[in-house]
Amino acid sequence: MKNSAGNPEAPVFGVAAEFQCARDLYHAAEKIRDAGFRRWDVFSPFPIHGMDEAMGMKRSLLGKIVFLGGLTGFLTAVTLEFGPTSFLYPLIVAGKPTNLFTVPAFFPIMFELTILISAFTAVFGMLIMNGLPRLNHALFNWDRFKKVTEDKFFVAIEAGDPKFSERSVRDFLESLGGTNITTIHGD
Amino acid sequence: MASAAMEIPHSTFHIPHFFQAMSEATATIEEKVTDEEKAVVRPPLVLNKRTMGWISSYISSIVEDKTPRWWWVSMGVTVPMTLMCLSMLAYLISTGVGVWGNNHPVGWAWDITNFVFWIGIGHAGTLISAILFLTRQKWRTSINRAAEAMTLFAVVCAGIYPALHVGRVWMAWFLAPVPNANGIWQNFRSPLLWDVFAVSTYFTVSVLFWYTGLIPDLATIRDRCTSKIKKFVYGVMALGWRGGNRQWRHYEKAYLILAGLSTPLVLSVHSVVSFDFATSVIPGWHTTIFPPYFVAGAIFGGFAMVLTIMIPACAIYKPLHDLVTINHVDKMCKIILLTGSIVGYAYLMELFIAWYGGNPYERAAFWYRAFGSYWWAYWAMMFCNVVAPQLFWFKFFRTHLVWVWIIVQFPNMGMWFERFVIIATTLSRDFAPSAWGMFHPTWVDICTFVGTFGLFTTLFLIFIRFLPMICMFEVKAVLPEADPHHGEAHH
Amino acid sequence: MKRTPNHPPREGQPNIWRSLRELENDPEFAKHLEQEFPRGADVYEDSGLSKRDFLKLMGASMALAGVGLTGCRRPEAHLVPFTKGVEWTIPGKFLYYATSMPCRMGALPLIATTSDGRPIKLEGNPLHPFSTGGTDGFAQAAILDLYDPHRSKIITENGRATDAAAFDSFLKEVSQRGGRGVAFLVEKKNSPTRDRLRVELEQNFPGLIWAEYEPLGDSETEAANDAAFGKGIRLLPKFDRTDVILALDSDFLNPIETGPGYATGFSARRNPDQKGAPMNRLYVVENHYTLTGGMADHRLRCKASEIEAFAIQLARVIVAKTGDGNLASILGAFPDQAAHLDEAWVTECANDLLANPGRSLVLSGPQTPAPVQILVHAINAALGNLGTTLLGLASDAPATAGIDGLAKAISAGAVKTLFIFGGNPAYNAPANLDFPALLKKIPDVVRLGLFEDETSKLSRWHVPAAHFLETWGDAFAFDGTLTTIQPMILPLWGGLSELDILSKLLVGATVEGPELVRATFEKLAPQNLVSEAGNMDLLWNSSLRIGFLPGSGFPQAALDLAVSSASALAARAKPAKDGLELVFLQSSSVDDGRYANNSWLLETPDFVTKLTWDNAVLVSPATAKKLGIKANNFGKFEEIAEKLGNEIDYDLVADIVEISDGKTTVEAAAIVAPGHADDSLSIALGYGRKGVSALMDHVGFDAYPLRSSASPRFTQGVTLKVTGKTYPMAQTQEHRSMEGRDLVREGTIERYKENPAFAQTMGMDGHIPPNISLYTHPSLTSKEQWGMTVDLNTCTGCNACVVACQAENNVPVVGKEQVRKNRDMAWIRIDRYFAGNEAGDPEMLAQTIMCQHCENAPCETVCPVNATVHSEDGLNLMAYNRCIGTRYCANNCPWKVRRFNYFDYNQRPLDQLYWGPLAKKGMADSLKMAKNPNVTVRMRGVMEKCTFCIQRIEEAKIGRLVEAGPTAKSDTPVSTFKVACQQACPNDSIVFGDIADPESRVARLRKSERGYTMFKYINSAPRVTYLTRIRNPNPKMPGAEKVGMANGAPHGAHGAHGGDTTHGTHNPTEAHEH
Amino acid sequence: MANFFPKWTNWIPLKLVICLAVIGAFLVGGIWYYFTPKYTRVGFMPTQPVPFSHALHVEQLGMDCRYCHSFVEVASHSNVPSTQTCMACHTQIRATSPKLEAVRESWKTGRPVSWVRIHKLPDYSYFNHAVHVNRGVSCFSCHGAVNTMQTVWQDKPQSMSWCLDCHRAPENFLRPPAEVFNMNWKPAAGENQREMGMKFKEEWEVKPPVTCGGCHR
Repeated sequence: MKNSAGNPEAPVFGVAAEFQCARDLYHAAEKIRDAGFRRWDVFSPFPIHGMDEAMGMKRSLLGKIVFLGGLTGFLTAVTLEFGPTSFLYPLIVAGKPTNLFTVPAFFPIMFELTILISAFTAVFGMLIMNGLPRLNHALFNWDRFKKVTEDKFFVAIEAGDPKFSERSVRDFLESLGGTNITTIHGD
Repeated sequence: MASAAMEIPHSTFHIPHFFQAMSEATATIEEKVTDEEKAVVRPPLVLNKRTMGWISSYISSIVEDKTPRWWWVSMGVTVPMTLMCLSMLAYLISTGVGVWGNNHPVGWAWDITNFVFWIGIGHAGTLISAILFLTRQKWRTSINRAAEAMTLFAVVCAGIYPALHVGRVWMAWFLAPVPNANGIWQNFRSPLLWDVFAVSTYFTVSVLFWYTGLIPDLATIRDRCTSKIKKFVYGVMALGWRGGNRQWRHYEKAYLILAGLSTPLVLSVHSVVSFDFATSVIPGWHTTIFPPYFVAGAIFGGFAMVLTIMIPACAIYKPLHDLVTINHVDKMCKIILLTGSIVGYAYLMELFIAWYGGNPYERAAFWYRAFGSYWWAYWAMMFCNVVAPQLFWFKFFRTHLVWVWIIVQFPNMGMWFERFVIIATTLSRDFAPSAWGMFHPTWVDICTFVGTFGLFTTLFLIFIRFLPMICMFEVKAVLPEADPHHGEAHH
Repeated sequence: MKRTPNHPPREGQPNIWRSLRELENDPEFAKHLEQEFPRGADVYEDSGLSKRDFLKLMGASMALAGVGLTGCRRPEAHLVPFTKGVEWTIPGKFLYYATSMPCRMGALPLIATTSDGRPIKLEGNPLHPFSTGGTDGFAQAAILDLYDPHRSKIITENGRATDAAAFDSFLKEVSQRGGRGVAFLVEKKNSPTRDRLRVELEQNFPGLIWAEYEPLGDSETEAANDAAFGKGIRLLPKFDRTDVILALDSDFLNPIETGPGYATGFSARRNPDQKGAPMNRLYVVENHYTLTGGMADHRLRCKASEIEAFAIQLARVIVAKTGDGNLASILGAFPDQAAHLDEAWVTECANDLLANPGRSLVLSGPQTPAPVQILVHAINAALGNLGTTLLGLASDAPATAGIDGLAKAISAGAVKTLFIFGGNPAYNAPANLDFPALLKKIPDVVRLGLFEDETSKLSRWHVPAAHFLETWGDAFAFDGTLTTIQPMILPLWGGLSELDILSKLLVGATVEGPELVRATFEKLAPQNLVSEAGNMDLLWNSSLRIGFLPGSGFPQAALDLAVSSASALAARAKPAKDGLELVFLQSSSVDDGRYANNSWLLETPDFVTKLTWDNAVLVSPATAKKLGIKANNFGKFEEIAEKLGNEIDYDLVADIVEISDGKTTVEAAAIVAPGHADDSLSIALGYGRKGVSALMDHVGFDAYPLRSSASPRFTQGVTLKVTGKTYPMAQTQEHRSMEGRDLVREGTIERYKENPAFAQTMGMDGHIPPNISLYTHPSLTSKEQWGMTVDLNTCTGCNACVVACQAENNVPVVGKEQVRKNRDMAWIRIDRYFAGNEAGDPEMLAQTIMCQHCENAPCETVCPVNATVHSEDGLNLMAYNRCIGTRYCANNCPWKVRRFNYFDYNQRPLDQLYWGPLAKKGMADSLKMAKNPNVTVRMRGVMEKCTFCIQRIEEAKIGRLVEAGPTAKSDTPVSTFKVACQQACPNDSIVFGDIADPESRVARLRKSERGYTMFKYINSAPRVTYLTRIRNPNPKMPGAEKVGMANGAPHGAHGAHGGDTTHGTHNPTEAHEH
Repeated sequence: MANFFPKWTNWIPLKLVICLAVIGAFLVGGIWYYFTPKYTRVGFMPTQPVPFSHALHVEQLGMDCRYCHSFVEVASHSNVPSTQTCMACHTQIRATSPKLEAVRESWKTGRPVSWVRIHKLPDYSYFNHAVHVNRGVSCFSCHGAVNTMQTVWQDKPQSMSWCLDCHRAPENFLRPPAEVFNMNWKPAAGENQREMGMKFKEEWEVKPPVTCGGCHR
C-alpha cells in the first residue's frame, strides 16, 4: 500500500518525504542534487545555512533588481527636485541658486527616495520570485506538512521533473532515510 | 512536545506583584543555568535547552490562548487615553493652534518636542533589526520583533505632531509635490520637506521590514490555529508561505537588502530631523554637531523604551526569559551606557564650542540654557541622560531587572527634556531681546502628550495579543540543532 | 485719466484728489460736496448702516475682495451696481479729500483716503504749513472710532429711545424760552464757526455760560501767557533757530501732547550732517521718561513738584550771570527756598543757555503750574529768546469759563439747561467738584456724544454725535491757520454735529451743507486772497481742496514781559512738599479717556512701559524698593534664574497698591519704571471706564478720583500701600536690556566727527570676512529695488507708525489675554531698550523694527511650500493663501517680526477665541467698511508680516503702466507714494524708496556712514538700514562721559571695532542696568 | 484534508493588482479632469435677473464694451453698468418690453439689479483690468467671445496656472492697442501672433510679474 494526500483523482504533484532534523535534510538534499533532479525542493522551519550549495543553486538575482529600483528612486528625486525648482517655476528663495550649487540642499530627498523605491523592489521582487502570495498549494493537502513551520523537515520531488517516476522516487527517498513518504495529489 | 508549553501557567497580571514578578524572573534565570551551559564559552542564546517545538508552541500560545484579564485591564486604561488624545486633536483643528501654548517667539514648543521625542524612540527597533543583523549579532533575534513593532507605533505617535501642528491642516496637501491648477510647487530646500520625505520613507520601510520578518511566523500560526476565522486571517497574512528553500533563499536575500537599506535610513531620519534646527540661523540651533548627537540620542532613548516595554512583557510571560535572557538586557544596558555617554559628550562639546567659537549670541544662548529661566529643564536633561546611565557601569544594575527598569526611565524622561531644551528655550531667547518671551504649556498641550502614550500602549497591547511578539524562525535558526552539521565529528 | 462714455464731465474744481500726485498739478473744476451724498433712504438691517453706504460697500465687493480667504468653494456671489452712478467715484478707485481732526491744541490737518464712499485711512496733509504732513496715533485710529459698532445710534430721553422730532421740539422750546439759565460745556476745539455761533447765541440767551473743559488742557499755560504777555497770546517755539533747548517737564516732541507740527524743525536740527548749523542740544528735566526725555542729551530726574525749585535755581544762576532786572524781580516774587538740586547740573546747563543767547530756548509743559511757566518766560526773556526762538501769536478766541466757574453757577442753581458737547465730565471732571451730583441738580441736561457714557446716564437727553469725518466744520491750527473739516461720509447712524444743534437753537433748523462754515470762512478770508483766487467760490473751493485757507494764521505779536502782573501770578507759587507726589499723565492710548473704546489704541503699547490694555502706577526702582513694591511676582523657577544673574521680567504680574490723598483711595497696579524720579508716582488718566463696552470695561485703573481742580496735573503728599494683591499685565516687550548686543547703535558727536563710520564696525561687524557667501546669489532684476532707512537719531518712538500700519494693513487686534501670551500681531513695533548701568537713571533708546526684507531671507529657505519667496524688486513676499502655517519662518527670523494667526482674530469675538466652532463668526458690517480693500484679511493659521505696503507699490507700478499704455514709458518714475509708516511719521525718521535709483533719498541715506544693518554676520542682507543715533553731550555736564555709551565705550587703540562688546559678553548679564 | 483556500484564490492577487492599477489610473485621470477649474469653472452660465444678450448689443448693435463697462480702462475692476446706463437708452427703446421689467423696477425703487457673478477670483488675488487692457491684452483673452453669447458663461478656467501661461509668454496674446476691444479681431493674413506679440513685448517693455507679489497682497 502507498499513502497519499489530496484528491486521488487529481493529477500527482509529486512525492514528499519527512526528515527529523536539519542535518538529515542537508545530506538528503546533496544526494538528490547528485541524482540530477531538477524540480524539487526542501522545506524547513527556518533557513538552513549552506542549503543553497547542498541543492546546487546559484545566488539570488534579487540584488541586481533592487539596484535598478534604487536607481529609479534616485532619478525620480532628481527630476522631482530640479524640474520645478530650476525649470517649471523658478522662484528666488533666500537668494539661493537654482543651479548645481543647490544640490546639497537636494541631497536628503534624493537619498530618501532611493531607499524607498529600493525597499519596495526588494519586498515585492522577493514575493514575485517566490510566486507569493499563493494561498492554495498541493503540499497543503498533506497534513504532516503543517509541521514544516514548527520543527519538521521535508523534501518534495515534483512530478514535473523529467526523471520523475512515482515508484523510483519513493524508493529513492526511502533510501535517503525519509519517513512518511507520501504521494501528493492536487485538489 | 508542544505539550511542554501547556504545562506553563500564564501569570495573570497584578500591578502589586509586577516588580516582584520581575525579580523572581531574574532569580529563576540564575538557577536554571546548568553547569554545562556555564561551561560553554559564549552563553547560549536560548536557555533551558528549549526545543523548536517548544518555541513555536509557547510563543504561538500567547496569541492563541484566551485573552488574559490584565490585558483587558490595561486596555481599559489606555483606550480612554487614546480617545482623549484624539479629542484634543479635534479641538486643536477646530479652534486653532492657539489652544496650545505656542506664541511669538516660541513658534514651536511641545508639538515639535514631542515629535522628536517619539521619532527618537522609533529608532531602536529598526536599528536592532538592521544594524545588529548586518553585524551578525545573533542575540538580536529574540527582541527585534517587539522592537520593530515599537518603532512603528512610536512613529505613528510622532507623525501626529508635524501633521497637525500646522495652522491650516486642511491645506497640508500643499506639501505633496503633485501637479496642480496653481502651477506652484514645493520648496525642496526646506528641512521641513526633507522631514516629510524622511519620516514617511522611514515608516514605510519599517513596515515592509517588519512584515517581511513576520511572514514565516504567520505561517506557523496559520498551521497551528483551528478556528476558521483565524485560519482565514492568518492564512491570508502568511501569503501562503511554504518554507521551501527556493523561497528561503530569495527571502533571506531580501531581508539582508532591507537590513542594508534600513541601516543608513535609520541614521538619516534623525539626522534630517536635526537639520530642522541645524540648518537654521538661530543661535543654539545652528550647530554642525546635531546630526550625530541626535542619532546617538535616538538610539539611547530607543533602547531605553525597548527595555521599558520588554521587561514587563517578560515578567508577564515568564518563560520568555529563556529567549530574552539577562544577557540581552545586559547588552542593551551597555548600549545605553555608550550612547548616553556620547550624548553627554555632545552636551559638553556644545558648551565648549559656544565658548570657544566666540560668537556672543551663541554664548548667550547656552548661558540661558544652563542658567536662564529654563535652567531646570537643562539640568533635568543633564542628570537623566548623562548621570543616571552611569550606573550601568556596574554589572549589578545591568542584570537586576527591577533596577534596569527603574534606571531606563531616566533616559526616557531625559530625552524629552533634551528636545524641550533645544526647541523651546532656544526660541524663547534668540537674537533680539525685545522679542524674548516665555512659553507656558496649556492643558491641551499636556493632555495631547499624555494621550499619545495611550495610543502607543494600545497599539502595543494589540500587537502582543494578535501577533507573535518574538521572531520564532530566527530563534529556531540560532538553536544549536539548527546547524546542518550539528554534532558531526568535524564540527 | 482717460475719458469714458459716462464718466462725469470735468468742469470746475472739485475738492478731490484722485491721487496724491494730482495735488501737485491739477485741472480746475467746481463741484459741491454735499451733492456727493444725496440723503440715503432706509436703514439697512440691524447694522444700522444707511442703505446707500451699504450698497457702496457691496457695489465695491470686487474691490473689497480681501475679507476672508475663502477662495476654494463657489458661493452664489452677486454684483450689485449703483442705480445711479455716484459722481466722481470710480468703483474700487480711491479718492482723497483734505479734512482735519479737531483737537485741543488746534486742528490736525489730514487727507482722508476714501474707497467707494468709505473713508478707510487718514494721513497727514503734507501741504499744510503748520503740520507739514505729520500725524499721531490718535489721528490714525480715528477711522476705527468712526466705524465703531458701539457708537450710540439713537436719541434717548431719560434713557428711553425717542426720535429726532421730540428732541427738535425740545430745542425749539428752549430757544423760545430764551433768557438766563442756559449753559454750555464743550471741549476745546478752536473752531471759529462754533465761536461765531456762540456769540450770536449770547444775544438770544443773555448770561449764557460757555465753559470749555479739557482734563489735559493748557489752562495753566493760558493763565501764564495772559499774565506775562497779555490776553490771548500763544507762544510758538522755532526749533529750527534753536541750538540749545531746556525742556522742563515738557514732552514737546510727543505729537499727542502738542499736536504734530509744534516740534517742526527739531529733527532737522538734530541731524549731525546738516550744513551751516550745529546739531542742537537737548536738556530735559522731568519726573518720568517721556519721548522727549528719551531724546535728551542730558536728562535730570526731578519730581514734578520740584520743577519749580529747579526753575528758581536756574533763574538764580542766570540772574547772577546777566543781572537781568525783570527776571530778578519775578524771581523775587517766589517764596524763598534753599537750592537742593544738583548744583553742577543746573549751573552748567545755565552756562550753556547763556552761551547761546537768542539761540537757546527754555520750555515748560502745559502741566507745569502757571508760576513756573511765568518764570520760564522771564528766563527766556533774559536769554533774549523772545521774538527769536520763541514767537508770540495773538489769537482772538472769545474768553470762556472754566469748569469750576460752571460748577459754581450750577450749585448756585443758575443753570436750568446744560448742553454738554463731547467730553465726559461725569467721569473726568475734577473730583472735588463732584460733577455727577451737580448734573442731577440740573433739570435739562442735553448730551451730545459719540458714545452713551457716564455723562449720558445722568443727562435727560442723549444725542448721538456725528464723527468729525461725518460733519462740516473748521478749526484753527496751533498757528491759527484756518483749517477746514469736510465730511467723508453721511453720518452712519444719523448723528448730529455741535454746529447742527447750535444752528437749531439759533434758526430752528440744521443746515445740510457747509453754509455755516462757509459764512465764517467768508468773514475770515482776507480780500487780497479772494481777489487772487478770482472770487470767493474759487477761494472757498481751493481751500477745501487743499484743506486750509492759505496764508491765514494768527498775527504775530511782540512779546514784552508784563513784569507786574507776572510777578503777581508768580507770587501764588507754593514750595513743594516732601513725601510722595502723584503725577497724572496723558495716556498714549486713551488720551483723557475719550478713546477708551478704540481697540487699536488700547493694544498699541505705551512707548515707555510697553503696556497694552492697562495703565499702571510708575515707580522708580529705588522708591519701589523703599515702598516694598516687587518688580514682578515670578514663579519660583524664574526667581532662581534671576539669582543666577539673568534679567527675568517675563509675563509681568504686578503688585496692586493703594494710593490715598487722605480723602480718596484708589487701587492700581504698580510697575517699576527705570528713569523715573524718586519719591514720585505717575499714572495715566482715562482708564478704568465702566459701561463703555464688553471688551473695554474695567481696563486699567481710574485715577480721576484723586485729581482736584487745585492740582489738576499732580498732587502732593499722597500715601501708598502695597495690598499684597497682584495683577497680570500684558507687555509687548518684556526685556529691557540690549544684553550688550549692538542693536541700537549710538555715539557722541565727537566720536562721529573723528570716525563717521564708527557704527559700521561695531561688535561682530568688525570681524566679518569679505567672502561670506559660498555661492553667487541670483540677481534681482527689477528696475526698482525697494529699501528703507530708519533714522534712530530722530525717531522718538511716538507710535504713529504703529497705528498707521494697523489701519493700512488690516492688522487684527488680539486682546489683552493674547498679548500677554506674546501673540500680538503688530507688523511694525518700536523696541525700547534701557542702557547704562545706573539702575535708577538709564538711557532710553528707541528702534523701529519691521520686516527687514532680507535679500537672503532666512525665513524663505525654510518654508516647505514656497509661501514666502522673494520678488525681483527685493520684497520678501508672503502669499497667505499658500501658507499652511508651520511657523518655521517665524522661528528662523532673527528679528522675530513674523506674526502667526493663532486664532481667527478677524472672524471671532476676542472673548470667545477658545470656543472654537461655538464662537460667533463674522465681523460687524461697520468694521468691514473700515478694512483696506487692497489688503487681504488674513485667516486663522497663516503667517503674516510687514509687506512694505506692497499694495501701494503695486498700485503705483500699475499706475505707471496704465499711463505708459502701449509705449515703453518705463522711464517715468513710479508715481510718488509713501508707505503707511513713513507717511505717519511726524519726524520724517522713516524713508522708503527705490535704492536702485542713486538720486533717491533712501539710496543716499543707505550709503550714509551712519548707516548699519542689524545682525550683519548672518549675511541675510537686510533692505532696512538704520542710521546711528548721535548724541550731543555737553562735556562740562556731570555724567557727560556716560552719554552715548549704550554700546560701551570705544577703545581707541583697536580702531577696527566700535564697542567693547565686540568680543561678546562672556556673561551676557554684563550690560545690564541692574 | 484539503486546502483551506480553494484553487481559484491563487488568482486573486494578480486580479487585485490589475484592478487597483485600473482604478488608480481612473482616479488620477478623473481628478485631473473633473476637479480642476478647467472643468469646475468653465461653462458656468447662471440665469441673470435680466435676460441681457451681449450677442444682441455688441454683435448686432455694435456697442463698445466700454459703453457699459465704463471704468475698465481706469479702474482695477471692470464695473457692471448702473441702472442709469441701461435706462439711458431703454427709456425710448423697448420702453415697455417685459424683459426689462427688472430694470425699470430698479429705476423706480432705486434698488439695484443684482446680477449673478460669473467670473469670481478668490479674495486673495488682485486682478487689475486697467493695466491689462491698456497694455494690449484683449477682453477676449480672458472672457472669450462674449460678443457672441446670448447669456454669458465663463469661457476660461482663470486658474493661477492659466494666468501664468500668459504672464510667462505674453507674446501669444498681445494685440494692437486699437484692437483690444474688438472681439472679432484675428491676426491679418501673413501676420503671425507670436512675432507681432514679440514686437509689442519689446517695444512696450512688457514684463508681467510671475512672483506671488504681482497678484497676492
